Amino acid sequence: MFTYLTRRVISAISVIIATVIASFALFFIAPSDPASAICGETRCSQQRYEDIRKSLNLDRPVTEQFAEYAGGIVFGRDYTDGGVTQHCAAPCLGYSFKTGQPVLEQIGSRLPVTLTVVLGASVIFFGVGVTLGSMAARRRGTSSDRALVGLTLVMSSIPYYLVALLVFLYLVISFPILPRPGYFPIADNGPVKWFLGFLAPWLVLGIYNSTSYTRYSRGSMVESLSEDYVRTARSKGISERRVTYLHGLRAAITPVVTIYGLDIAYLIVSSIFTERIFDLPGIGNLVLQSFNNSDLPMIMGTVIVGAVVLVVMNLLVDIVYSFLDPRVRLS
Amino acid sequence: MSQTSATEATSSGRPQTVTRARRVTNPSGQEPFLVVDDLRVEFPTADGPVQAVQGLSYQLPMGRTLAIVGESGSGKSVSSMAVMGLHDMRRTRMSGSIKLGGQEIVGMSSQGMRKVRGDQASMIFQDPQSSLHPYFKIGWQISEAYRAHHKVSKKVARNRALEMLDRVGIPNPQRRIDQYPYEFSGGMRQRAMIAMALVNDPKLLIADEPTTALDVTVQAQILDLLNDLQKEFGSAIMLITHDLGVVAEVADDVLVMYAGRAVEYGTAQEVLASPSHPYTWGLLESIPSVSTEHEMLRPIRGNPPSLVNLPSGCSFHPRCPYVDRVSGDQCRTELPELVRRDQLGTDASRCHLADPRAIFTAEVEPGLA
Amino acid sequence: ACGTPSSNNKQAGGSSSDTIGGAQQKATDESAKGPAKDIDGAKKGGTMTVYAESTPSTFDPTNIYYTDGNQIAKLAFRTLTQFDIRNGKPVLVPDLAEDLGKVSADKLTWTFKLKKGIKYQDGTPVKAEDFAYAIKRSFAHDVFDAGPTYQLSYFKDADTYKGPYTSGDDYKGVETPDDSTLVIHLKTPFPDLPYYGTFPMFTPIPKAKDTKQKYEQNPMTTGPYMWQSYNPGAELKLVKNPNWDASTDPVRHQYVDAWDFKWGGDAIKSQQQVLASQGPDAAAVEYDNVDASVVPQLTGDKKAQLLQGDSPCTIVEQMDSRKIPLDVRKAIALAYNWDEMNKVSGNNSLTSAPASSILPPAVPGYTKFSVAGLTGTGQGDPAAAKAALQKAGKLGFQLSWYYSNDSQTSSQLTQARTKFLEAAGFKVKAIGVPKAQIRKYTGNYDSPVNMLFSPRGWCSDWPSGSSWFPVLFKSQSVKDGNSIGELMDPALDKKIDDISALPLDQQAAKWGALDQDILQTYVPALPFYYDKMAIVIGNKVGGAVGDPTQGLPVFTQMFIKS
Amino acid sequence: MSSTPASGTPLLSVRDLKMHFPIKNTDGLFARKQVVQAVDGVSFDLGKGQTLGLVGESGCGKSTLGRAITRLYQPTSGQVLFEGTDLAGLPEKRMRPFRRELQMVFQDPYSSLNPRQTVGSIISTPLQVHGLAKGKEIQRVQELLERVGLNPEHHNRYPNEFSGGQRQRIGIARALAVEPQVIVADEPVSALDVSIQAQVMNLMEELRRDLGIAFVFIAHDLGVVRHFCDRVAVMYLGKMVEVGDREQVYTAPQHPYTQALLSAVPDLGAVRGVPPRERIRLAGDVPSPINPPSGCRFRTRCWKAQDICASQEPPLESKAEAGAGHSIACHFPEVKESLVAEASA
Amino acid sequence: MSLGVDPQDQVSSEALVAAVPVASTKEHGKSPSRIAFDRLRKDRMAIVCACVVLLFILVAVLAPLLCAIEGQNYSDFHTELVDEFGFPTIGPNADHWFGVEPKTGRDLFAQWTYGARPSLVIAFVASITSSVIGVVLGLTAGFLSGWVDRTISWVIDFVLSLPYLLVAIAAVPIVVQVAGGVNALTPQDNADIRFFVLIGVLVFFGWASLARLIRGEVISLREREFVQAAKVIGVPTRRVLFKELLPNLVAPIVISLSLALPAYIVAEAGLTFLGVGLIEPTPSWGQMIAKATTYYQADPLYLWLPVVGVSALTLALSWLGDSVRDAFDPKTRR
Ligand SMILES: Nc1ncnc2c1ncn2[C@@H]1O[C@H](COP(=O)(O)OP(=O)(O)OP(=O)(O)O)[C@@H](O)[C@H]1O
Ligand SMILES: Nc1ncnc2c1ncn2[C@@H]1O[C@H](COP(=O)(O)OP(=O)(O)OP(=O)(O)O)[C@@H](O)[C@H]1O
Ligand SMILES: [Mg+2]
Ligand SMILES: [Mg+2]
Ligand code: NI
Repeated sequence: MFTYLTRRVISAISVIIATVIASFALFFIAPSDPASAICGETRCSQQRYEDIRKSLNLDRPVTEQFAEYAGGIVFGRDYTDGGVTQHCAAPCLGYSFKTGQPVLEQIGSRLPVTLTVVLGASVIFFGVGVTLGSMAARRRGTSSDRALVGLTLVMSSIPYYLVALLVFLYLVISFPILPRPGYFPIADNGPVKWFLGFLAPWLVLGIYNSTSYTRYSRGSMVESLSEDYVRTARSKGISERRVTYLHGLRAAITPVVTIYGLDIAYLIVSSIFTERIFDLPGIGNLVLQSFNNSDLPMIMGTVIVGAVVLVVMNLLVDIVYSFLDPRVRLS
Repeated sequence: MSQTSATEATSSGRPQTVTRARRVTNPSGQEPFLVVDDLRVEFPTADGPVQAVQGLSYQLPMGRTLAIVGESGSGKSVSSMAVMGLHDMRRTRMSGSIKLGGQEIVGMSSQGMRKVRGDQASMIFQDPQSSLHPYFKIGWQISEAYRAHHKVSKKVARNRALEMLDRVGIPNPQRRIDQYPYEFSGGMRQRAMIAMALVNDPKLLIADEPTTALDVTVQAQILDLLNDLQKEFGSAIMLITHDLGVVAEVADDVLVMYAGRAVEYGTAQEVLASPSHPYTWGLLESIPSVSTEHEMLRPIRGNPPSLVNLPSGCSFHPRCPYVDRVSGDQCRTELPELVRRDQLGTDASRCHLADPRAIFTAEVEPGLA
Repeated sequence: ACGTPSSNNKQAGGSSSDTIGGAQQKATDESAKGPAKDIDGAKKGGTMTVYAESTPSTFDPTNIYYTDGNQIAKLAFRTLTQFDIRNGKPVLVPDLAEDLGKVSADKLTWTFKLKKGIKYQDGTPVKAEDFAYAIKRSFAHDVFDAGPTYQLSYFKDADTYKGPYTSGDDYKGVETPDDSTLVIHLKTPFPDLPYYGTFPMFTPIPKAKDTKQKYEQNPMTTGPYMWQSYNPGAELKLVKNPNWDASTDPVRHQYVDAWDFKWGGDAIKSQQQVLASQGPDAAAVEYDNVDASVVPQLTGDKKAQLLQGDSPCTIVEQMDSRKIPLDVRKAIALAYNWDEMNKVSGNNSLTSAPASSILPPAVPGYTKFSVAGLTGTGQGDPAAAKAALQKAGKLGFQLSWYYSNDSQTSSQLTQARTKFLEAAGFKVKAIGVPKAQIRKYTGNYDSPVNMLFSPRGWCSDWPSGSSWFPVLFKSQSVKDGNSIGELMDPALDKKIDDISALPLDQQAAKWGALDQDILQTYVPALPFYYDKMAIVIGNKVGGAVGDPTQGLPVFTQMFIKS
Repeated sequence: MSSTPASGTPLLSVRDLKMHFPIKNTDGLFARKQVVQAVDGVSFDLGKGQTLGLVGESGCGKSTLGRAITRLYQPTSGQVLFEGTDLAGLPEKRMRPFRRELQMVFQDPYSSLNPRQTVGSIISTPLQVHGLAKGKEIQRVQELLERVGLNPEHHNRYPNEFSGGQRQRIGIARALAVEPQVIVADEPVSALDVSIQAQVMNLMEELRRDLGIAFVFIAHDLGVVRHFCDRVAVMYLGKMVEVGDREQVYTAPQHPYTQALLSAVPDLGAVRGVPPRERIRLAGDVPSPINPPSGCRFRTRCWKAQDICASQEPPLESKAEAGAGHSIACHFPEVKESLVAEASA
Repeated sequence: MSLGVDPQDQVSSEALVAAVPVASTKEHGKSPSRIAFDRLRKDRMAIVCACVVLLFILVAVLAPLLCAIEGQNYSDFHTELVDEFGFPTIGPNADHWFGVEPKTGRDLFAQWTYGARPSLVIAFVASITSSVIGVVLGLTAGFLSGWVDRTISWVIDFVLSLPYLLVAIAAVPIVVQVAGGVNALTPQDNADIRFFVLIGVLVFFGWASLARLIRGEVISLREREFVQAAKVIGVPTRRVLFKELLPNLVAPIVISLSLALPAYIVAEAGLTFLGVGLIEPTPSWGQMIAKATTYYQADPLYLWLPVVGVSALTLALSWLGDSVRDAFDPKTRR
């Protein structure tokens, strides 16, 4: 178990390192000319351009630059522009071309929004999905089961962003049934406003994703209910409810939980649609903004952070899985 | 297999000695705890109804062991699960009667069924690996079974579980009780299953191929254990197996099933030593033995029939070498009744042959070990 | 100054009537004193939310040049002088200075008397040397590269002094003989210096508090509001500055308790929200120009939620006179289908008016005239254009330009231009570049295209032709990267210099005449439209008026109605 | 058929064969390389037309041995001599011709046939690979199908259209296609019902009789082995503990494990009036092959174990008193009369 | 008597074919794939979905023809048909079957039919390419094991732990810049580059999961006895891979292909909607949706055309995929 984890951690780290190298390499593959990107919008004197190149070490060999970059991630680094030196603390992913601020600082300031959206929605889709799914599994073959399965299939076949967009346009703007989405920090606005601001994205993201959870957990539950040990449980004379929701669900939930973990990670790195449609200042909007500004360090920074989120979550899921499944835990 | 075409032995009429008895009474003559009468189990499927069990009747008194044998798919498990009420009633059609200690099981409410299950009757299954819940500790699983029928504290239930683990011969139960099933070896898992089945002192224990997945040495251990426990508790045991050797060693009574029907029913002694159904003969002949050195075995030809599409008449007729000994097309057109062979014995069989015993003695027995 | 960064795709500005408002006069009121005059029905309290899609690039006072940053900065940074908007007209008044500056006889030394007792938000007193430091700081143009640059051409020693970080504090261009006097030395006369004094770069910055690029995170404020938090690109929150003294401030109010600026959201969505005025959106402003798709909703009660005003900007279609011969430029003018251009751009009478001159109506000196083909209206005449081109022997002349291929409007405009220019016998080569980098390409006059260089339009830095013609049409403008038409005609240079040398009150009319002269003689650009301001405000927003010097609402006078 | 041992060089001779699987131990920080000693020094000879039965408990290495012989596994050490050629170290290319001589029949009738190929193509694959019956493949396939008792017309059907017993016949036909001299049959009948099992047993019996094929017959059903094999080898934890002619092993087993194994087999004697034999009940389970007990591997479950058993590994040697060709790996071999009472009946 | 040639046994084995429940009783010699396709043919839902998909394919293929019949093309501006604020002054009519686009007045029917093209082309090209790569690498990794397997598995892990949307966004500007000096590109070139970048991104992220799936399947198949049997026979490795293993992977390949198609259509339109996918002048549904959101109240048809297009197509493809999975793997039947 312990070695297994060590090995997983090592492979996770190798993936992250590879991501860092790859994203660094892209700076050089792409003739994006960071110096001119930083150098103001219209008037950039040759002098200033050269200065920036120097401050970014673009005049030094690639290997040296990479060492600097990698060093920044491990130890932090300094960045000098126009005679001004700024420090970028330990996991330093460079500076935004646009704002000159450390990339990570900006990502950090946006992360809470994204996390709030995704985690809030995840509570909904997990709860709703598992409840509906296990209920459907118990009533397998009945018309209500079939209706539910059909409905989830239709729902999950329609692209998420269309659902979100239509809900926003019609239920928030045209017929304001849902409160207007937005990010209102609790500290300034109180919990009610904060909550209402997230309500629409939570509901949309939550309910949309709950369809696939209904299907996962239904499938998983159907499988586990047909297992021999459920028959054993039934043969003990315990109540059907206990058979289903303790013995059946206990086994069925394990794979669902692992998918859940991975999905949360996936939703965090792909919350762009939600944020774009509901106008929330999260990571996704930051990336989109950076894309529109050609702010390469920001984009790459988010790619790296996204990869870290995915890798770490993968790892976490493995660990959690080993707690959920004693067979893995002790082997 | 070799057989003479001794058609002259087949007479048109039946010997007078045969008593017709649609319902076969308990071969041992004791007061039965379990009485199954004309049980039918049918599963509607896309290809048509699967007639898994048809017209099955048998009785099982306390303290005795009934073995049910038959080929794969002959309905052994289905019939035993019916006794436990474990079929999904939405997808099963069941008729007939199962009386457990006088209580009718067929059509019983699921509430009532729950009270019976695990208390009056309990069951162990073929694959101890998949029959134990992998996510719960052994002790928890056993005490859950106890608490389902006894209003006791967790502590008491746990002590009971410990006691049972000890009883079934699991070494160091104090430690084992908090382990997960996969930390057990196959034999120990099956012991744990038995402990769980016996935790409420059930009057009936159904063991569905409890040793098929185990090695011979471990199988011997488990069979011994069952034997000992039965002696101790005096419970009735229903043992499902396809190993006739096991039957011979542990069973008092035997029910041979073929394609969902009982084809022969009697005491183990009778059924195995002087069977009167060609299918039973075939089974015995299929078992390799040492004395017929490098001779051909005499297997039953062909394969078991599909339960959706049963052959007409006697289900066994397409595979039966003695069809021609019965006059006319009787075997192909008419389903024989399960009848008692003679008044002295208890053996009953479902065959049109006039004097199967004679055929057995003359033609089959010499070939057996 | 240039418009907001978004002004390439979103249009700005506009007046309430169909006729273009008359030119504003250069008005000054040296005697203006605080406190500012109360506004009828004004209420105190509440938080005002302000939305915009494009993000002000900086809030460092030295670096602010775009109109959006400039306008918002007025809430927090007081400067030497300031505009007071009276009946929609800007009047230059002293702000932190006691007067509008006294110029020496040789016109090379300006002396500003400073008000006493002014404090920063932390209660520390403002000193004259803080003004001097701020001016010195503006010479560090490598650090604050976006800021205005007039000081670089007019102030003394501008070519040698590189700001306090590299050249130290020793700069002869500013002096502070005592704590309430600021003296500025020039190398050439700069009569508009008091107007320049309205820019945020003239707000005091104590040297000890200067954190260079980080200064915008925590600047020293003197206005009615101070920083609560600033998240570049996303949000700026302002709260009341307790050390602001209303009695010293002739232009600002402190009606609202707090400001919450939010950038980056979709403009149309924000406009919809503000228009709907649900909850907090009732006290909200969206300062991007109203999108055409929102216009149908502006009926009934909602009509009042449209705030219109003038804007000091003209948008043009540039042509490089060095690469495109005059007769070809004239043929191009004939070919332009302005109706299509307007529709594809999303222009409408609320946000724009067809332009026929360089100077917009909001700038003194504006003269109404019309040069054939340069009226910004009509469907163009490809046949005539083709004939003209043929006559010039330039059939198949290649026209090329950069456009933002990730902007729908820019791409569609290119498609439209391509169509009618090709119909007129031109060859067209349009080069798509990312939106974010378009200015880099269009700003490079040496690039291999011959049309549509930047600036795409121009906004007054102060209401005078002197912030237009000397900047845009002199030969040196090409070097500065601020040219329209890339004209390099010494004769024109001389004309411009001559007008600049005239006394201020005589200049206006001359600029107007020059405007017509340039368009007629050189055709350096095709006037497209005059920008107008037309924005939506929440239904509880009070005191909303347009600021014609910026084409934006005046934030300092807004309040929230109950 | 009589069970005369072949004279001269045996057809197949296995010498001290070892098959160790490296496994990663997952306890502790650093993965220690450990090995599963699945087969640990096994030797035997197999003559032409002879059958050797391999019996033993689950996990004792029977399948591994079979697979090492057919070179599905590359043996760790030891020799597999086929007519004197050592196959153990042969590269796959040079192994090819011997593949014709050495075939295998598998246990699971469901997974041993490719569900995506017709029976015809399954059986003709070996023909194509070895370039046999060129141009007449279909005839040959039909011949083979007929040989194993299937309808030759069915060559274009897919395996899912056949029952377990029929599938096993197809598997046998495939093995027969190359006319091998030795077939390693790994539990060929244990997945089948008794009646079907007997059909397949008969088929194999016939093949042996008619074609003179030698078998290494792996099974855990002692009855089946007893019926089919001339010689029987009993394995325990990767080692052979006893090997001898059928009669020797079944009627006069000398290794305690063999005795225990035989006595554990339930039989019909009870109902036939045979006096019950003495039963030996082994306690516990087979130890792990990763860390087998020192000395005699059976000692942990052996009632006769003494100190020497822990320290010294008993060699597999023929005991004079036991009879020719009967070898036992035990420090204290003995015949238990009470055990064999029934067998002679 | 010998059983092998027992004529009676012949009879019984004949009889038995009918008796084995798994065997189809009517026709013989059907491969499992055939059986699956037969099953699919009987699935009414699948047929309806296939028809819908076919309809869209026809629309895309015949777009020029359809537009010629209508008498319009997708690129001509009709600014005379929009009012001062850009709103169309006409609805659907004989000249413009679906009306015209706000602002530019381009013909919506033409935009819509041509808009189906990129979705379908990108989805098909990307899913087929990624499947080929995934299958080849998965097969190789699974069968060869050792360092080849470790390397490929690592790459799979790597690709799968990259945030797909973010990388897609990062890749577009980078590749556009790599693809050519900006000055050399016409608007059409630019649009085309985006097109291929999109395919590239989808392929880059698409192959990995299939490769992982195939690898897992191969590893489990590798241990199957029929592969062992092939080895014992002496079948060369390549033949084992392609004749024994590959046919057994038909089900996972077909299933993953049928799931990839709708996913890629969704991805294409989504990225385009965000502004990081296709650009003008390529007509595409994603762009239409992005543009139409501002006009949804005044001109709902403009929004609903592409919304219905994308939804109906993905819905039909997903359901078809579901039916395919059921057909190949009846155990998971709903
Ligand atoms: N739920 C069900 N639905 C449909 N058919 C079923 C169901 N359960 C059992 N069957 C069928 O009923 C028949 C009898 O099954 P059963 O499990 O009783 O056989 P068995 O005698 O126990 O065989 P085995 O020795 O293989 O365990 C089989 O053909 C089986 O396919
Ligand atoms: N590829 C392998 N890697 C690691 N260990 C293996 C491998 N194959 C077999 N083993 C181990 O080797 C031992 C012998 O296995 P083998 O399959 O030969 O046993 P067997 O006698 O055939 O058992 P069974 O009767 O269950 O088929 C077992 O402990 C098994 O776990
Ligand atoms: Mg069963
Ligand atoms: Mg094996
Ligand atoms: Ni024999």
